[in-house]
Amino acid sequence: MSINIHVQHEDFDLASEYTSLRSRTSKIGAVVTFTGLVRDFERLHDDPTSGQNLHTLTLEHYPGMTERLIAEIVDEALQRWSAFGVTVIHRVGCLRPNEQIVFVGVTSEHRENAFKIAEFVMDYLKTKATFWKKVDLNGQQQWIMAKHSDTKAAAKWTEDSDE
Amino acid sequence: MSINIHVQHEDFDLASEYTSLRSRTSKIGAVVTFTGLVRDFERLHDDPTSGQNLHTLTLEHYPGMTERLIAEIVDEALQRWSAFGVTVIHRVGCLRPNEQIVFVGVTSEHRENAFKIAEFVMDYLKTKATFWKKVDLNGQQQWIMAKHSDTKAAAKWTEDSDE
Amino acid sequence: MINLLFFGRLGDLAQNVDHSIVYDGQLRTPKELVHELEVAHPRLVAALREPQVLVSVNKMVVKWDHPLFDGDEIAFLPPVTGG
Amino acid sequence: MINLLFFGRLGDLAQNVDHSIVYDGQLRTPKELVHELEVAHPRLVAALREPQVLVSVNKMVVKWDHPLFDGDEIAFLPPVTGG
Repeated sequence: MSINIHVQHEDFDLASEYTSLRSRTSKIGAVVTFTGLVRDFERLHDDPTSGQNLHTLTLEHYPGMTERLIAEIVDEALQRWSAFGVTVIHRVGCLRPNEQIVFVGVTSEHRENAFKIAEFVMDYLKTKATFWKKVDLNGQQQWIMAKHSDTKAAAKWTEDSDE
Repeated sequence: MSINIHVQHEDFDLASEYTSLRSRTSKIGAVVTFTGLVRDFERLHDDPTSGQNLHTLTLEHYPGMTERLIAEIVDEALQRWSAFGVTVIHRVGCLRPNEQIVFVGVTSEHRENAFKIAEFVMDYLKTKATFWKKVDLNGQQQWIMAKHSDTKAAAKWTEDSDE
Repeated sequence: MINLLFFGRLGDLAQNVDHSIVYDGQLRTPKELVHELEVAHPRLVAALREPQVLVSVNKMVVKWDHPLFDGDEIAFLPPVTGG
Repeated sequence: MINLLFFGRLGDLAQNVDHSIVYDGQLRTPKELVHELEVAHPRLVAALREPQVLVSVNKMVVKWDHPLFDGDEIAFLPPVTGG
């Protein structure tokens, strides 16, 4: 097992992460990657009509606590499903639309585990890891509110242990 | 919406596919990729103890029918979940361990749809698309049997329409 | 002319089968085609009759009593194993 | 010395708050700390008391009556929005 967790301002390169994940064992049958991008608009609430043009997105985090919480999320995923490698990269600082913001990559023997782990880690990253987003919408700075849909997404893993 | 389906002998490049998928709209918030690799052993049945070393894997398909069936699978996925782009690449011919065999890439506004579509397409590719695998295990050629676990994986999408 | 295609392990068993059949004007079905192969190719026919084998006509999966016409392409498809 | 950290929108509201407090030897809790800020920083305290705000001591989330000791790092955490 190889777990890599990075919280960084620098951008990341999907191809490098993929190559690194693949290289670890010849037993890998499945590689799942999730990449989150900064959209050019932001819905400030769950209201689908509230979208506004986004100029920049600034991510703050709690250094030290964030990395530990991500490690806990990955550990919990690996207690449920087996994998060969998990890489999590989350960017912080000021980002612009279309930039990469978060990466989760998982290698496993069979596809189901890799999909489940990637989805589980993303759901919990959104609801447990100490990141806060501030948006600049046409010059107006505003902290993003937590989304009910994210809380619901994380809750599904506890409601249905078969998932 | 942009759908790309390729059945080809040539290898594919994850980074190119990712760049191409990302480039289509600035509304993309999520990119999910699945890459299947040739493992260096093959379980001929669902028996987990039956693994044998694999020298080569040969994929046969039914040209014309395969592409149409993959397009139907993607269409069915897109009736359930929305996306900006879906790319499916499946290799055929003789492959060696660690080679890439299949790629599914999906872009969407939110992560859940991209994950669902990628997983749905993979489950149905395994059970509906006209590919047949033959393995060379230490010089002995053998056709792979369909796996019960794959049939079960595809069935889950019809049993539970909430998925 | 009717063209026959055999995929996967069916292809190995069908190596000595004529893959083109002159269409004789009579209405035939995939089921009847298989029956006609039985004496010369008993192992192939046993494999074709396994319940998971599907038959397609012109790249569409059909029932075994689907009527065949001149120019049709008949394919015999064992359970698929791609992905 | 006890260090205070305020994240997200709490940071904006806490710009005029002293982020280091001399530890006076008395057992205190995050709840008491917040109470002491109330007169000078009513808007901050109202935000700190919203039910979804969590408090951590030395990077572990704790209850609001968790005892504090010299050298502790107290952080106030609004609902997270990463990913």
